[in-house]
Order: sequence, then C-alpha cells, then structure tokens
Amino acid sequence: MELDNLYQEVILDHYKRPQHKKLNEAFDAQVHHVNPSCGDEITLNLRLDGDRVTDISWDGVGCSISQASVSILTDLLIGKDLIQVTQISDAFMHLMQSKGTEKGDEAILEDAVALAGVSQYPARIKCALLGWMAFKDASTQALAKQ
Amino acid sequence: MELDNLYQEVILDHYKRPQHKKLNEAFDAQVHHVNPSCGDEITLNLRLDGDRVTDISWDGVGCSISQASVSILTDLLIGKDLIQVTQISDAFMHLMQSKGTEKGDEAILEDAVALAGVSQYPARIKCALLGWMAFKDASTQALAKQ
Amino acid sequence: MAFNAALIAKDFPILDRKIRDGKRLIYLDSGATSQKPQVVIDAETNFYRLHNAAVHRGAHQLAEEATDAYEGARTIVADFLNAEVDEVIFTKGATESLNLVAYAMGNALAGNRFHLKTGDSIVVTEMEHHANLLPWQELAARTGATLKWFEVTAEGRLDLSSINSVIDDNTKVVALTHQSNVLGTINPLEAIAKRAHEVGAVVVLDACQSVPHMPVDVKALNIDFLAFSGHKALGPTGVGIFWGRSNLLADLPPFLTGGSMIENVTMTSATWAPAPRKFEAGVPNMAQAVGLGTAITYLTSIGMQAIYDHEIALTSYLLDGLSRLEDVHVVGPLTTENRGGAISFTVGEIHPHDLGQYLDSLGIAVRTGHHCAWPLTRKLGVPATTRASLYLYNTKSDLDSLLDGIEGAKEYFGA
Amino acid sequence: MAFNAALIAKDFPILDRKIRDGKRLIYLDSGATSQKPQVVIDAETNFYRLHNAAVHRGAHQLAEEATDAYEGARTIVADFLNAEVDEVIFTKGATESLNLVAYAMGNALAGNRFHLKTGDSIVVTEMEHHANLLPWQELAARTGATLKWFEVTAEGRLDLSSINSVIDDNTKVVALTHQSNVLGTINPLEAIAKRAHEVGAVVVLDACQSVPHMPVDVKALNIDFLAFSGHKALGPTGVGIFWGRSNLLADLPPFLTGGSMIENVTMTSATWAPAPRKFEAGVPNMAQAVGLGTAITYLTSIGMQAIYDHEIALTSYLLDGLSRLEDVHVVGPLTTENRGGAISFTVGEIHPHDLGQYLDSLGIAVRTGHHCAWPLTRKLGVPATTRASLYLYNTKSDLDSLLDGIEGAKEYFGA
Ligand SMILES: Cc1ncc(COP(=O)(O)O)c(C=O)c1O
Ligand SMILES: Cc1ncc(COP(=O)(O)O)c(C=O)c1O
Repeated sequence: MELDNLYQEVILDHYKRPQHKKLNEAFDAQVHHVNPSCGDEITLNLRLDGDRVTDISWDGVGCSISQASVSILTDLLIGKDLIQVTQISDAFMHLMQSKGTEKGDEAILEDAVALAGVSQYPARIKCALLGWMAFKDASTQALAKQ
Repeated sequence: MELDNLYQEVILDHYKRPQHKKLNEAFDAQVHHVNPSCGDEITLNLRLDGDRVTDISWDGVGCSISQASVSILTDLLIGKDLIQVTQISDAFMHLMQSKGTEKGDEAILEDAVALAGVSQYPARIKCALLGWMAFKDASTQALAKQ
Repeated sequence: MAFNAALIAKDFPILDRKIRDGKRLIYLDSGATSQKPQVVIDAETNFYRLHNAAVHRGAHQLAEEATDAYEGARTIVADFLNAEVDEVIFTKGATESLNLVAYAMGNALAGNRFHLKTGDSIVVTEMEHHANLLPWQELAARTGATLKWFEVTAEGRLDLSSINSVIDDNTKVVALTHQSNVLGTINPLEAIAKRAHEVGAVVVLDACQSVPHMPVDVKALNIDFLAFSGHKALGPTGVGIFWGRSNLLADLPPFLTGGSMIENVTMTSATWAPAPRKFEAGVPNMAQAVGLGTAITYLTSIGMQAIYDHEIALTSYLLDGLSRLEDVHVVGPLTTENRGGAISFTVGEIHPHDLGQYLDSLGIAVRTGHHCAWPLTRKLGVPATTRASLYLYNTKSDLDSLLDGIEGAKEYFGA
Repeated sequence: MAFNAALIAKDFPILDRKIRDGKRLIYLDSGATSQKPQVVIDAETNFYRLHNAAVHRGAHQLAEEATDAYEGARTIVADFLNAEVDEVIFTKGATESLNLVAYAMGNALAGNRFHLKTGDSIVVTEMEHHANLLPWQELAARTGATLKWFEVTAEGRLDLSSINSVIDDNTKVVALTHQSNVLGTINPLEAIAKRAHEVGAVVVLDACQSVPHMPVDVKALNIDFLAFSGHKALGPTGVGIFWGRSNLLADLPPFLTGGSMIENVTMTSATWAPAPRKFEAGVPNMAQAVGLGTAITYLTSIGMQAIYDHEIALTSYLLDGLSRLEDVHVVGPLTTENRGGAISFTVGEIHPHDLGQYLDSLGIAVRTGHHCAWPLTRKLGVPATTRASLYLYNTKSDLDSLLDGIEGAKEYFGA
C-alpha cells in the first residue's frame, strides 16, 4: 500500500510512545507553535549548555506525523552541539523538500529517515516541520539570552 | 445599412437643429442630469401652469441620440397637460424597452417614433432617456412646489 | 422524474477522475468547494470565446452582449433568492460579501442608520466561520462597538435562552450563519430575526452552507443582508453574492471605490451610482458571474427541494451508519431535524489528519481540521474533526465507502 | 522568430467572430479588457475538470493538486515581475488591489509606519483612473490626511515643476499610474520614486496599462506596491495582482479578514498569518489565478519587449495616420516617446458615442466616454473621447480599417 511509505513502522511507534513528551520545568527557552491550517499545537522547552543541547521536552496535540517528528527530533538532537544540530536540521529540511526523490542519510538523520515519505504529501510537510520550527525558534531565543 | 435604423433622418435633423436648446431664465424647476458612463450632461428648465407644461428649455452636451431625444421631447410635451405627458412618457419608455419589436404609435409619439431603433442598442437606451429622466425629475420638483 | 444522483454525477467531469492508484474519486468535501457540471465550465468558456468585453462601458456589440450576459446572470440570481434585481451584487465570494457589509457600516458617518459607536453592540454566534466573525471583530475594534455572541450547546445548537439580553436595545447588527459548516446545524432564524427587528437591528445571514443546499427565499426569511459563495453552489471560483434589501442598500455607504460605481467625480470628491452599481467597482468578474447564473439554472432545473430531500436522506443514512461504529463520535445534531449534510466526527484517538490521509488513499476526499471555525471546535473540546459534506452528486454507495474506510483506518492505526 | 501579430491572433478564438452583418471583428478595446488565448481558457477548464478543490485546506489529493497549481501560478507571477514569491497576492482585480492598500493603511494604528493622520498627505495625479483616485479620496476623508496631486499639461504629461512642494515631508503615499489609460503617457517614475523615498513616502504604482504591455521589473522601478488586473493581460476575469515589498507587507495590516489568513482565532481576537496569506482571506479565485499564470507564461513565451516594440510600431503608424485626417485631434502625446498604445482622439463635432457606434457597425470595437478618468477629461476640456487601445494581436490592417472608418463617419454624420 502506497500509504505505508508515509506511515512507516518507526513513525507509528514514536506516535504511540512519544519520547520526552513531558515538559521539563527547567529550561532556557519555551516556545508555543501552532499549525493554523489544522490546529495542531506544540509547546517546547529547551536547555542549552554553551553550544550543546542538554535537554528538549515538549507537550502538544497533533497528528501522527507531527508527534512522531518531534519525538524523533528530541532523540536526535539532545546531546548534540549547535554545529551538528544545524547539519541535521538542514539535512531534514532538504529531505522534506525532496518530493519523494531522496531517502535521507541514515548516518545523519537516524530514525528521521522514516519521514522521507512525507515529502510526497505536500499538505503534510508542515506537520513534520512543526516541531523543527519550534526547536529553531527556541534555540534562537536561548542563544540570544546567553 | 443597419445603422440607419438607429440614425434616422429625423434624429440627425434634431441633432443638428435642436429645439428649445437655450435656457429660459424663468422656470419652476431646474435640474441637472448626467450619464455617468459617458459623461453626457443636461440642464433642463421647466415651467408649469397648473397641470400644463408651458415651457421646457435646456442646454447640454451629448451624442446625437441624447440631444435629438430631448429636442423631440420639448416639441412633444410643451403645451400638454400632465395626463397627456404621462401617457406619452409611458409610451416612450415602453418603446425603448421593446428590443426592436415595436415601431411606436406615431399618433402619440410623433417624431419620437424615429428613436424606435435605439431599443436595439442597449447601451444607447440611456442616451435616449437622459432628457426624459431629467424632465420627470423636474416635473416632480415643480409639482412639489405648487 | 425521480432524483438520480448517479445520473447527476455524470454531468460532473471531475467525478470520472481516478485518485491515487486508480481509485474512483469519492468527493465528500463539497462544504469546502463543490464540483462543477460541464454546463458551468462551458458557460465560462463560451463567454471568453464569443462575448468577452468590459460590461457597461463599450458602445460596441461585444460590450452589449457581455452586458446582457452579466445582467442576465443577476436576474437569475435574483429570481432564485426571490429578491429584486437591483438588490443582487456580485462579489468575489462570501468572504468579500461579509467584509463588504462590515466595512461599509464602518464607513457610515454619524446620522447614517448604519453608523456604529461605543455603546452599540454587534451580535454573532460561537459557531461562525472565521469569515463571519473576524470582519465583525475588526468592525467592533474600529468603531468602539462591543462584540457579543450566542453560545453553542453541547448538542451543537444555539443557546437562545438569554436572547433578550444578548440582543438588546444597543444591538445594531446580528450576523449569523444559516447552517453551520462544522455541525450541520440549521439555525432558528425566525426568533432571531424577530428579536433583532424589535430592537431595530439588521440581520446579516451567512448563507454559504444553505443557499447551495435548500430553497432560500430572502423575503420569507425576514433577513436584511445575505452572503454566499458561487464556488460552493456548482459555480466558478472567484464569484459570490451579496444581497441586501433595496432600502438598506440605498443608505449603506460603498465599500470598494473605483470605476463604474460613480455618478460624478472631481479631484476632491465623488458621488455614487445607485445599487447594485454602487457596490461593484471595477471591471467585474464577468465570466464567473455568467457561470454562476448557469449553475443556478442547473440547480433550479433539478429543484432545490429535491436536492435538500436527497441530502437529508443521505445525512440520515450516514448518521445511522456512524452511530453503529465503535469509537465514532459525531460533533453536532444526531438527527436530521434542522440540520443539513455537513457531518463532523472524531474516531477514537486517530487524529483527523491521519484519518483524512487514510481515506484519501482510498479515493475518499474529506476535510480535517478546525474548518475555519476555531472558537467553535475549541468550545466543543475537539481541536480538530473530520468532516464529510454532501451534495447532489453523492450516493449511498459513497457513504458505504466512507464507513468502510473508517473501519479500515481503525485497523491501520491500531486504534 | 519574427513577431507575427496575424499568427498570434489565431490563438484567440474570439477574433474569428463576425460582428453585425458578418463583419470581421477588429478589436481595439484591449485597454478596457483583453481577449484570451485558447491556452488560458483551457487552463481554467482543466482546473475545473481535473483538480478543483479548496487550496491549503484539504488532506486529499485534489486539494494537493489544486494547491500546487495555485501556488505555481504565484511563482510564475513573481518571476514575471522580478518579485519574491511571498510578495505576490491574488486579488479580484486592480480595483481591489488599490482598495486593499488604501484600506489596509486606514487600518494601521498609531505607531504603525502606515498610520495616517491630519497633517499627512497623500499624493496622486490628475491622470488617475477612478480606481486609483477614489480609494485615496476616501482614505484621506477617513484619516484627516490631505489629498494633493500633480497636474497634467496640455501635452498630456505630468507637470513635475513643483515636485518638491507636491511631495514634501508630510507625504506618506504617492499613488500614480505607470501608463495613462486615456493618454497613453508613460510617467517618469524615477524622479518621483526618488523624491518620495527621500521624504519617507511609499510609492503605489497602478500598473494596469503597463504590466500587460511592456517589461516591468518591480525591483528596477524602485517602487513599493503595484497593482494590475489579469483580464487586461490575457488572463481570466475576476483576478488581479497586488504586489508589495516583503518588509512592507509585514507591517501592513490586513484588509479582508476571514478563513486561511489567520494564525490564531478566539471569539474576541485574532492574529494573522504572514504574507501572502494575510492578504488572501477565503477560498481564493483558484481557477482564475491558474489562468493568469498561463496567460503570463504565454506572454513570456512571446516576449514582453517584442510585444512592446510591436505596440510602439503600431502606435506610431496610427498617430501618423490620424495626423493626416482633417478635424482629428489626438488627446495625449503625439510621438511614441514615453507613451504606449492607448490613443484617444476627437473627430470634429462628432460625439464619441456616435463615432463608436458607427465604427461598431463596421466591426471595429473602440471605447468612448471619459474612460473612468473624468477629472482628466474635464481638465483637458473634452468631456468624452474615442479611444483605440492596442495589443499584441492587432495589425496595421486593423488600423487602416479604423482610419477608413473615421473618414466614413465624418461623411455619415455630415461633419
Ligand atoms: C489605469 C487603470 N487603472 C485601474 C483600472 C481598474 O482595473 P479593474 O477595473 O480591472 O479593476 C483600469 C482599468 O479599468 C485602468 O486602465
Ligand atoms: C459558513 C461559511 N461561511 C463563510 C465561508 C467563506 O466562504 P469563501 O471562503 O468562499 O469566501 C464558508 C466557506 O469557506 C463557510 O462554510
């Protein structure tokens, strides 16, 4: 079934057992993002230690794609420094815009390659990006405070 | 030539030698009407004696149809009482809306039957009616003063 | 002639299309936009191929023909609504129509009956589409008037229990939807219009979800202004209707200004032509107006009562089917009493976006989200729903596919 | 490939039509509205037959395709104008675009750079179309700002001799036409934009008569906002463009409010999506936007410079021909220097309405009247003129017919 390209096992797993989905009260930046076309919402807390991501926690409502994407993001980015983070984010953006022509580099993106199929469904790309946009916003804010 | 239905001799004659085209300073009502789609303008002065039209005079700029129509109107309506005026105006309105299916009753409309062809040119009906609308407005105003 | 939706569907070329891997298109999203019969597509095409010219402006034959076609469409719309011809104004859609009346009221100076000021109130409802909420929020902010609203009950009905305090002597406008695009609820206009007129307020009806689906007679409804979109009524995109009582249109200031709506213009001032011209600045959406006229002629030839009856039968069938599925919760009235064919629901823990995507993979087009009525979905505690919305070309077999699809999704997502 | 207008004309089905008693249609009224090539008609038709759905709103395949087509058209327009994609806003026409910017400025509160108040001024010109005059008159009346204008010389040029006092430190907006729809005059934007920016004012360009006829690069022109209508550029009726610099669009408040232009909505307040969404409330004129994209692709394939050169050659030919006729008086520049193919004239004592009617009987479509620029025609002392306006499908033979027709009219009306 074509749909399985979109809903890979990994995604449904993250959806059912989301990682770091419990707001940590200690944070350097907190952001709230909304997808106005569907009403999905996310609150994301970020902790930075210098240029290293020490914690990401979140809460929100949304579809499997948006929930899985942010869950995967937390696994991927916690512990990385900002250079690595930029590399990973850029690779993810690139994958989302690939219209199904790319599979993603598993060495960089790990579980996030499971989201490759989203790039074939233009209306869903915003779902997959909700958490990433929130993270980007939070990291800008946290850096500004340093 | 089909166009001759529109531009009858009588119309071009009235256009070149318009009747009562010189404002009489004595009037019971003066009105100024404009055709906003082409910029044609008319000023019309009316004198009533009881329910009888004793004088109509006018000035204005406009196309042959609008100028001839008001010229014909003055010839037709001066001297008539308001019951006759209504009968003539109604007959003229009816003729204008006839889409070329009627010729007009010469006993009532006299020279105005020459405007029958106008009813086939929807954009020109407003030209033919400019003077008639001005007259209607003026007679309402003059009556209100009595 | 019995109503035959399958036969009607043949008039709509898009319904022949295949979706995803060759699936039949099952279009259940007519509440967002309807599909177009070939006659409507042809009407626009013929306008461009044969009669295209700027209306009201040229002394040439094409301009005459274009004007005839355009004004002919106005007459068709007027007859359809039981309105006077000069009361019908072409806009680009319901959103513009509603903004038109709100902005025009904002343009009314002191002394004009539409002038609003601090102390006045504007009444809406909690079930309004953003298009019939935001223009009033903005008007209230601009004029100092207060925005008030009728709440929605858990059953998806307007709570009219305090109608006399919601609509009071300060109320100048009551703006509400005829049929909710989320709940399907058809609102009790009679009581509201009566109370509004008692206090001297005007009633603005958002008829986006009613005019395409049932007989609507503006005189019988006792309303003052009405808006709907052509694209939801088998018509082209880019055209809508604003209707107003002629005595009110005479007092209402214009909204958009420009060519063709004037009586006289100097560098410093202008005067306006009478309605409908006063509200139609610029070269109009002529081909679209003509297409809408054709759409309405098509609807009339089938009969609005017959269309309504068909949709009610389908709605009843779908509500029934949904009630038999586990974990499915319909948001809105559960019977067809005073409700139309917009049916929103949730399915267990499956997010509407995921459900919609699954149904799409079967060729079934539904809409998911807050349906541009975010305050309503928030109030009902469901940030998003899935909506099936029905029209004359839908059949019971479409609904069977939907019901099967929902069961399939439950399995697929392991819910 | 040499420019071949006769071959191009074959792409336009209406140009095959017969007028009055079987006369060939000679269409010289493109300044009012242009004709449509078959590819544009097909683009709208195909949208309805294959991809019709509400954009940005559905999770289903049709909605994806419709969104692709609609956003694709936006990219085409952006490339055409040398603009950024998010700077291009679809409206229903230039009249709406110009009202949009005027109303949006009226919505700006104190503190916003677009806020206007007593003491501020808005500058227009005496040659504006009503669509670029009345919205500013109204804005001035609403805000207390003063309306000022550049006068027009007897030669039909802007009198810029007192530019530094017309545009002064109080000026907030300078709104003017790129090419006059009556005179054909192309205005000297460089000097005006320079002076406007010097005092911190924004420049709003009415490009209705330039974008369809010559290369227009919004960056090179150094302007801030631009408006044009699709229907004058081979596109469908019911669609236009509003362009603005992205930093300015970020500050400009919205105009129409409703669905799809929001970020968040509660019963009492709302926040807005970024441009272009902020300015596109409601289900858009999707099929028309797609048609406009196709029109622009068609224009680009021929080349805007080639179209301009062709029109200039025709203009020169017509000005020449008219100058040889007795009693014919051209209103506007007599050479092709900084002028385009809108050529207005009077013929002795023959009223333009009568001349237009006579030409129509020969199959020649021109426009007569004040051309929605009444203050201009009044200023020039000609209450009405006859206008021939040219486009890519016109030929010298069309102009020969016009010249012969004028001679015929003189005889017919005994002038
Ligand atoms: C110079 C100019 N500005 C504005 C307009 C208004 O355009 P529209 O009527 O398409 O909105 C026109 C054409 O009518 C025009 O020629
Ligand atoms: C109830 C209701 N009101 C208003 C609108 C707005 O209509 P449009 O987007 O066509 O302007 C819609 C549809 O989107 C609707 O369903």
